[in-house]
Amino acid sequence: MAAGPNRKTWRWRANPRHYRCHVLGDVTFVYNHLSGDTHMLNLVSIALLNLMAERTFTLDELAAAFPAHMDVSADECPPGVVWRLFDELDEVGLVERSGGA
Amino acid sequence: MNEPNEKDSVFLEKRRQLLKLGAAGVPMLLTMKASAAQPLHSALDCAITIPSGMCIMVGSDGAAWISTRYNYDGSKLTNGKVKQFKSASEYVLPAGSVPARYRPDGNCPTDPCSSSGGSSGDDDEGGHWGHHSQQESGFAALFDRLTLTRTAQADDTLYASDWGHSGGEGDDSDDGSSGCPTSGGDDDDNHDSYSSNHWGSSDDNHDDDEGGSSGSNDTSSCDYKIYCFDSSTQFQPGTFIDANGNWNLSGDLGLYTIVAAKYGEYYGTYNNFPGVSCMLSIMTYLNNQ
Amino acid sequence: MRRLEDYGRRAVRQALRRGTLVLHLGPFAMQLKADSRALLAFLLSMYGACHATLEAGVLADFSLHVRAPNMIRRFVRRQITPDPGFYFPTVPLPRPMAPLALEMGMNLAVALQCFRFAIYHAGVVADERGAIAISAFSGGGKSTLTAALMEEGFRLLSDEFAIMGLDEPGLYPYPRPVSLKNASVEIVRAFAGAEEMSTTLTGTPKGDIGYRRARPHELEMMHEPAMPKLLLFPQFSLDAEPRAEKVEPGDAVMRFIAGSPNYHALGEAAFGSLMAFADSVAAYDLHYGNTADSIALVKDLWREHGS
Amino acid sequence: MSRSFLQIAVGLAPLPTGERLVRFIGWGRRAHILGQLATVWEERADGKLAEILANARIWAGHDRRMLSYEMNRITRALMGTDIYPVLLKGGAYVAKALTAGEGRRVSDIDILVKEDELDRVEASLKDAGWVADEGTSGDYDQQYYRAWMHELPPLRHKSRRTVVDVHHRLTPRTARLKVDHEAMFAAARPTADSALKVFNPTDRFIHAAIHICADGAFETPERSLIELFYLFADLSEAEAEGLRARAAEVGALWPVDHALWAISWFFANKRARSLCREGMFAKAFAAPVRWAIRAKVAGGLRAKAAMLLLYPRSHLLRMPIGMLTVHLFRKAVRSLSGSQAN
Repeated sequence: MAAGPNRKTWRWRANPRHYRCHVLGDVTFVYNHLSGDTHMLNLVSIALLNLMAERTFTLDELAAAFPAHMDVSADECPPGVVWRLFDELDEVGLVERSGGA
Repeated sequence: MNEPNEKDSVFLEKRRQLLKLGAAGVPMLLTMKASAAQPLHSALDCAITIPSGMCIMVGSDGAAWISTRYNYDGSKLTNGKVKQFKSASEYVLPAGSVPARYRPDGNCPTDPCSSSGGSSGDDDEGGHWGHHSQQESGFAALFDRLTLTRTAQADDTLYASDWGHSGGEGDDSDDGSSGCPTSGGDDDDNHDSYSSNHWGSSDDNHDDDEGGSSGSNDTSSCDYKIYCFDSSTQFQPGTFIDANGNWNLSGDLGLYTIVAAKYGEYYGTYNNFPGVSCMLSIMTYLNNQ
Repeated sequence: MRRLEDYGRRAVRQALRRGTLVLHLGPFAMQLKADSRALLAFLLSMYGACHATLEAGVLADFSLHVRAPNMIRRFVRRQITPDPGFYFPTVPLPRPMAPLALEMGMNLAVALQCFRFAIYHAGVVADERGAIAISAFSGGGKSTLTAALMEEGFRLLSDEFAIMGLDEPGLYPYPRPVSLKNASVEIVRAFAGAEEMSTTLTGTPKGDIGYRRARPHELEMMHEPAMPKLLLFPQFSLDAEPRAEKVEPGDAVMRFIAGSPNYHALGEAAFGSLMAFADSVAAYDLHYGNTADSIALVKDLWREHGS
Repeated sequence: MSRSFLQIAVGLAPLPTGERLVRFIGWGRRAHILGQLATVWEERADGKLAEILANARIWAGHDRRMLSYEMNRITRALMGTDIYPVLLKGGAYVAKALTAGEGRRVSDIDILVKEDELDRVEASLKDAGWVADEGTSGDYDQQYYRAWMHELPPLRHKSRRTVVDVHHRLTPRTARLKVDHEAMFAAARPTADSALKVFNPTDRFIHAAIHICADGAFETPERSLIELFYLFADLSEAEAEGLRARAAEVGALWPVDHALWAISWFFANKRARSLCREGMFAKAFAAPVRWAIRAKVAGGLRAKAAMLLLYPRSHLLRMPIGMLTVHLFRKAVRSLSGSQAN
């Protein structure tokens, strides 16, 4: 389920002012100021959130950049997986659109 | 954020494992919420015991009759049997009480249904109050009054009987009449009469079981469907609630849960419908979530 | 402040009828109204040492009107309100079960209307070293273990709720009677003594219910929070070999939140205190088959983590 | 209850003490307005009162967060479309940080869209996880809402369980009161940080008056009166001067007159009273309605009678009499929202 439509040209980012993290072992608890919800992120999803906090991405750029950020090969981290991960962050309002017509 | 060293091989291996799970569709993010599905709260973990021999007859309009005294043999329903069931029923719920999936589908293998459809049930019993073409039904005024009475009663409870001081709150002179006549005492009486005045008292039918004759030219009825519980059955309605607090009701126990909840909604606990207390504690809990 | 037992029975009865009886329990003032002999007897017996006021004009956090079969009217009102806001906790039960209605009502009031604290479903006991929270997550004997630890030098903070501060993880006392079901009633009666127990209510929707009274020193210390050190998830199963298994802190937090009626409503302050709590406790699953085993396990863990 | 409690509630009169304070707080609790009391009184309170008000403030904070997050999610769901709904009522108060929105308890969010956008809005929201609410997913309710009401059937989000009401008019098609919602839509302004708009202050007051005086919201009179009071207080002198003219222009003069009367009466508000004098209450029903409002606010048994007057009245305004009986009945019968879940 998506939180809304998406386009290849839209740029996305995570805004660290909108959440607060706390690491407990292998998981990171993230408090979302906008929704008031607490999320539990594993090592993969927190890595994506952290990457998106660095700069803005289109979906394609994100799929291209994430494997290297994770230190794995592109085969191990295909675009479909990245997009679904993105959808999970989008669904709970942890990422926001930042430009791109 | 103190992220662990990303070159750490154990750490990397964990990420790889998780990525594989992610590729298999496992969510990588969980949103924490208090889960109503866990029988965590004392209000949720009560159980209902359905008495043995209880049957629920559902009309095509969603009305329901509930009886523990009708011996249903599972054979095809006829208008005579329907009539007998109605007179044997201890509890009645009005049209619209039971969701569509529990209602008879109206597909009669042997026709007569399609022609007699709407008229077979609602012209004699007065049980079908919610018929769509209410103008003809003659009950329109009654609905009106009934609804308003319910509204006013409920409202009265809020304003009059919560915390005894209510009478004194009109302590200013701007309202004309002084102290509201709302003592706790007659409150109870009001409620009692309320409960017995409306919706008809089916107890009068007590001994009428034999009354309805199932005549020989009795036509079959597919405007009704009967569900029975042969032996006494215990279950926890709280288990029907999912993690989001939604009801996921299915099967005969789902129907029973709906009927018990409806009963509580209409009548409170006055008549001790089996399980109504349990339903009400659950509903109270959920409504406060 | 005077204790309930310091007032005469007649004064208590009148205040209860008028609805001016207020129990002061830990951080909460609970206004009670009822007209029930069973309830009056229960209150005097189980809450005798509790601080109470009888005069009108005392503010309370919660108002509980125990009117056995009739309380359900308010449920109907739900239909005409556009706001799911506030309802008096109401539990429809036959008159002789008024004590159960009172106890459930006092639980519901806190669970549903308290937002000054984060509430989690757990029993809590403490000594001078800190507090042990006993989660109800797996339904494995929280109350029995809580009552048992009371005999082992711990004071009762609460049988039903871990009441946690906002932005700080201190646990606050709400020392009400410990609620015991079915077989546990006799187990606790055996070690606590019959004079510490209520009469047993039979045939309630939850089976047989008995209560173990909170003790005077626990009521005296009801304003003293304790810092959590240990979080336990008891899992009773008959004849189980006793063992304690460490629980990952992330898993422990996840289970703990699932037992909270108000965490989602409190925002960042509850996140802050819960994370501080997670950093300060060690969490264990406890498997055991009898009360003696469970106490031995807890004593071992407390030697390691209570400091 | 009384005028004096309402005046204390908004800070026009000092907080009582002793038993009267206990009654006042009990009143506020039953009326679901402790949050509003907290915004006025928490800083000046101590002891148990401060704790009770803090509790209410934290609780209301949750509703406020929910509202702003729902705005965020609706904006997200409509991203890429050229649809910019108007936030109504509580949502607008929060978006504009108005006093009327502080401490207010809410359960759902209301938006207004243009009629020809309705299908696209519904489709977008459904794509983003909203579904027909369980309580109204039956054929009857769906049909009823679509045919007669001024909104889509309520949509509930699958995982968040929050409800959005999508309106395309401010009064039902069937209502005798014909409000020119298009004129009000045209005057709406964008908000700072979402794609949503809000009415201008005058129209915001007018809509609250319609909703409260003509649309059945008077079931919660204390909340409604406090809301009107704050919205009215937020109007500049010029806006207040132009209020009745604008109300006449959009066809909402009588609810606005009733609202002005209520503000002048319950809060002893001179500005509202001076506007009242401009001419009102010629209509025959005005006096009984005023009685009913007063009685409803006063509570007790008279409130019961008042409801008999107000409740069908608000419905009569919304739909033809033939529809009325069926709907009232259905409404009474309609379940516990959950029990008819799919």
